[in-house]
Amino acid sequence: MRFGVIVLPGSNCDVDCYHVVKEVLKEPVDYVWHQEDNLDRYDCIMIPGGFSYGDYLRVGAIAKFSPAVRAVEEFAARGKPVLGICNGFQILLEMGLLPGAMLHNESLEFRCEFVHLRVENNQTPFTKKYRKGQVIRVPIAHGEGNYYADEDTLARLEEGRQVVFRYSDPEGRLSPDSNPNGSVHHIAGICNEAGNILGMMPHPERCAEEILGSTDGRLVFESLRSWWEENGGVAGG
Amino acid sequence: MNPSGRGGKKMGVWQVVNPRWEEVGLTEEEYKRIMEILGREPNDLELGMYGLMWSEHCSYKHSKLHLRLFPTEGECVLQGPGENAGVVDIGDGMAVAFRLESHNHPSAIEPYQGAATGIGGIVRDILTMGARPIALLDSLRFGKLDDERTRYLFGGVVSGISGYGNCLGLPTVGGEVYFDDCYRGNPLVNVMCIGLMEKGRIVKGRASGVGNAVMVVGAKTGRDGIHGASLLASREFDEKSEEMRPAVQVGDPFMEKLLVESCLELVETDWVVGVNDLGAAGLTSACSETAGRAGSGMEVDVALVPRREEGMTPYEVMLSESQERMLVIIKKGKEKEVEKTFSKWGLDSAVIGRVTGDGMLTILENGRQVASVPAASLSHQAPVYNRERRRPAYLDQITRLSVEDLPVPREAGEVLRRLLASPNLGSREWIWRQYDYMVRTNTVVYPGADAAVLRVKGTGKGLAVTTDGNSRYCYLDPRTGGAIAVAEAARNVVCTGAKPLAITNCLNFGNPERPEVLWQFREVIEGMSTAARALGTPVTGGNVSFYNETFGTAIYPTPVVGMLGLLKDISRRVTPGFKEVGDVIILLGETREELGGTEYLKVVHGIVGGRPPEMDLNLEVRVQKVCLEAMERGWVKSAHDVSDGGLAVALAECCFWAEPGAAGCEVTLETGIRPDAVLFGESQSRVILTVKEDDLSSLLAMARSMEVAAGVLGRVVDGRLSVGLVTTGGTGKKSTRRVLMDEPTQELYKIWRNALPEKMK
Amino acid sequence: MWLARVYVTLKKGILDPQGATLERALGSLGYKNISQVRVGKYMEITLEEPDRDKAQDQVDEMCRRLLANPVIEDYSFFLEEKAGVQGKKGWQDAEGTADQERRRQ
Amino acid sequence: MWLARVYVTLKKGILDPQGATLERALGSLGYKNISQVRVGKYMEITLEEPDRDKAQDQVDEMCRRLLANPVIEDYSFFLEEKAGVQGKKGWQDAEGTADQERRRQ
Ligand SMILES: Nc1ncnc2c1ncn2[C@@H]1O[C@H](COP(=O)(O)OP(=O)(O)O)[C@@H](O)[C@H]1O
Ligand SMILES: [Mg+2]
Repeated sequence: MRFGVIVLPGSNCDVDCYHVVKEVLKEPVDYVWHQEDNLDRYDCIMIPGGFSYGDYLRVGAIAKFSPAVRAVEEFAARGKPVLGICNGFQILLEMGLLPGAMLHNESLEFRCEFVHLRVENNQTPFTKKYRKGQVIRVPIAHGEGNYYADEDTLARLEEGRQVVFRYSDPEGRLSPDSNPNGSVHHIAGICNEAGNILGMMPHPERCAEEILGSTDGRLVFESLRSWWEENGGVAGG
Repeated sequence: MNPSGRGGKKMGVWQVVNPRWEEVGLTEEEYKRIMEILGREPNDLELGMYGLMWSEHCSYKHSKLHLRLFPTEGECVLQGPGENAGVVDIGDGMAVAFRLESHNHPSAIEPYQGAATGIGGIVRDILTMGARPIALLDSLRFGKLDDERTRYLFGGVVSGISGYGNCLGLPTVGGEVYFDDCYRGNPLVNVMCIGLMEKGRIVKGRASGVGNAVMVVGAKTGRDGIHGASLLASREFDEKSEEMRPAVQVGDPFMEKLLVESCLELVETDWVVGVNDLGAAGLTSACSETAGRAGSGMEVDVALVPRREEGMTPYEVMLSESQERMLVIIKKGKEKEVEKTFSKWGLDSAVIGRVTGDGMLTILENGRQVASVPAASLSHQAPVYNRERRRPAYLDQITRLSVEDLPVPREAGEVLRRLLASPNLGSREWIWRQYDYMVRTNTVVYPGADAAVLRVKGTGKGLAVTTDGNSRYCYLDPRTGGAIAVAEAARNVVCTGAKPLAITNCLNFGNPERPEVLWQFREVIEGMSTAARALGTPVTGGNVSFYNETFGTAIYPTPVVGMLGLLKDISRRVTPGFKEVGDVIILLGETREELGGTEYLKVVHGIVGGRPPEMDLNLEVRVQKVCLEAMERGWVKSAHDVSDGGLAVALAECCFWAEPGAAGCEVTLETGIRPDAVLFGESQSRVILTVKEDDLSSLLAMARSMEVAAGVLGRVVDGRLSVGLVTTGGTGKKSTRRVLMDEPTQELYKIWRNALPEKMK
Repeated sequence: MWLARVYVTLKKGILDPQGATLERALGSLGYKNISQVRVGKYMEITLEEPDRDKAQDQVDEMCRRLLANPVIEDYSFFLEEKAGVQGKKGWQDAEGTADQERRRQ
Repeated sequence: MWLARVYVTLKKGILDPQGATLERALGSLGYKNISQVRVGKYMEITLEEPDRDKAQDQVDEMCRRLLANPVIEDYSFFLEEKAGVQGKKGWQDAEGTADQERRRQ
């Protein structure tokens, strides 16, 4: 299963995504330069975290025009999995591949810390190895992860089971205290209707090895591989 | 500027003479020296260049002589002081570049941008060595948080570091912060960067090879900070500082990120002869330093420098301190390739001149010569002073402290709560949770421990890094304070299981033209040097920041030590937190009746005075040795050094580490000294360890064999911090156990954790 | 030559944490008579385009494509005529008069 | 009741990384006729103060104390009269007329 990690000017978790695929999952992986517009050779595309174009103007706003990111649209349309983490999630929102937008964290501060997530949907290529309702410990690191969508959109997301992860406490309960940024409906990650595009603010690639204090994120990558092995690479089958 | 040096404004019959040298901050003597060097009067541009390069900030003219005391050699040192950063060997063909630098004055004027551009600067220092920057640390000092402006400065500095460092994708993994009135008008912002590289790939800041190309890469040049960093940092704060405000610059972390990536791509090639960052004194500094180091010359045409603003004069181009730029010396014929590398990243690059063999730094504008001076005379032949030093009179008064007159507080638990709530001892999480301390997935021990630990991917090794420096100790006894700074940094590194390798430092002091300040400076260096020798940790570089004064009052002498340690086997790393109920708690080292200079004395008794704790370097070395040995044998389950706040605070911190408030301890202290000194005294060379019952006797035996006092304090328990005292009399008779405190750790934890957020609400 | 002044604000009804924080900060400085503080973005863009309508349309398009995010933000802009003299920078020097305003919500 | 519209921009000559990046981005989207892009802040503040001059002075003071950082930023503002009706929010509803403008550099 070949992964492509998009490198935008200002990406900085590109190395972490690359590392996790190569050294932990032990699958082939390439960096994909932002000027590249052909993603045919990949089975999964990751848009990593960081500050693409400095996040100047608005998070993810400028990145959405780069050739590689544009090619993601067509890549995803073929049912192949796309994982946007942190800044990658913000870019997917700006592109309109996922609904909603990000606001400043309620605290107005950048927050880097471990949070708990409740797995809401384990029927996606990214979560099939988790249990539904499982609580996992994953770090966040963002200043603008306060997810917003209007009521209609939220209703559609909930109905379509597109909310994949929610911020919760260690027991899986939702409370203002366990919501690190003010996101509506405690949303930490959502997918598209087809289920092959996932955007999430927390960083699974930062907790896929024992030495980093948690391995709870590893199953995201293992889910992808097992999904790929079963489906021969295309979703919706 | 008035070219003749005479004349000036006419005021009645009197002529006000405004000598040329004063306008660039030089003395008449120095001006004469320039005349000697040139054999003529310098023109305005030349004089401006000398003014900057001979400023304290660039020339170290008041500190150079004293800095020579530092031990700089050691087995692991690949690059000592003199380049942009020190480099040490960590084996496996790898090396680490690291350095600490101040950005105090800009941060006092514009905290966000001041701190942000400070990060930018230190990162470029590491980058120039050809190393990939991998982590940052920040060492901060502010006035008391009750003051609104201080809160603004503190908040601004932290978000500036966060804004710039996070955007760069560099984890900020550690640092320190102290609050004291002496920093009210003059906060300190010291930042450290460490970088990783292949051992054989060190790049130096040298312009050698006649005909090689001199290129500027990165951001365009604007009128930023003309006379900024250098002049601002070479004078005290007064009304005039306000006028110098435009000297503050806005950082562009996105540009810096591109600069980092493109420069690292460049140093992979063999086109590079030398690299230097463009920091204080901009092109003037970079050109003269690279040529000076190589003993070569350089010819540069300012018209070729890419600009952001129109109509800039040669003076402005040469003195601009625009951020996010680098000077690279490239082999002749490779210019086009270099341009390609940078344009791939969307960056400007331009050949602005050539290396020459005549030793002169010659500046042209469109081919016409506008300045020409010996390159080395700017950089390496700046004046060096040995000014008068005098022991300050305040020391006689302040070090007198009769402990007998101080009442011993009845409620020790209450005292502990007060200490934990003090901004100097409370949790620093409010700061570091604003930093992305995990990006690059190397951070294996997160902020909050004695030192941060980073893994070196592909080697099984780890790097431990910390910054330390207690300025109150230095104020009371600079020599001892300097030694403690080094010893504590080493001890912090040891507590993670790493062997201390080498140090960098930043020396923040008042006006060196005052004999008292220079005396403190010298004493601190003596103390640091002795400790660095004893501990085998050479100094590989650093930075001096003088003139940290507001309206004539200097800050406490504030050395900050940045220490790098190496874990041969990262799986053996140790953290401060208690691990398991039943584990035995051991204290290495001796607890003396030492209350001078403590946080306790200040918070509870309102006194800054007495002598700082004694520093016995031989004992320190032995304690560290015992620690490391025991860790290597796998006996140690947790380790934490006893520092500010004393034993009680250290024990509390051990309880807070893992699952907050879950752990506790039951401890019994046996001693003949005052209870407050036992609990809150800050005797040096002490470490709290926990071991399994089974390993206890081996550990005690080993400590005994190395002549290190090791006492069993008690056990790890659930949820309560309980301390009892057994008084031992002169005759060896023991009293019954008296409970000094018994507190739920959960409650203590809340107090400790809220210390900063409470103030910053 | 036109100087476009573009304002981007959060849509009505969307919580504006920056505005709320600023309001609190002003309150704690003693300004008790203020309310409804909102924080947005302000941009200045100089445009070389002889035709006013075309300039108008271009700015509108840039807003929709990049400058504002329609999910959360509204935008509006003014066009001001700007003397075509090089070296005059930004609106501080603009001598034009306010043109018709555009808004999108 | 006044609606103050406050603009804060970086001082001339000071690097504006956001503006520069935006300018490049617009360029690569094909807008080749634009230049001198600057990005700043825009704030709306509602003020309860019968006297216009006093309102003016208050906003000016707030700008100096908090809204702008005089070290690197300039500010300017307009005052608009605002119907004292509660519930009307922000400038979108403001029916006042632009008042005299203030600038500080
Ligand atoms: N300004 C800061 N930035 C990041 N981390 C910090 C900062 N200040 C303190 N820390 C972290 O908090 C912990 C405690 O700091 P400190 O009390 O100074 O430690 P010590 O007394 O062991 O030197 C350390 O891990 C340190 O790295
Ligand atoms: Mg410590």
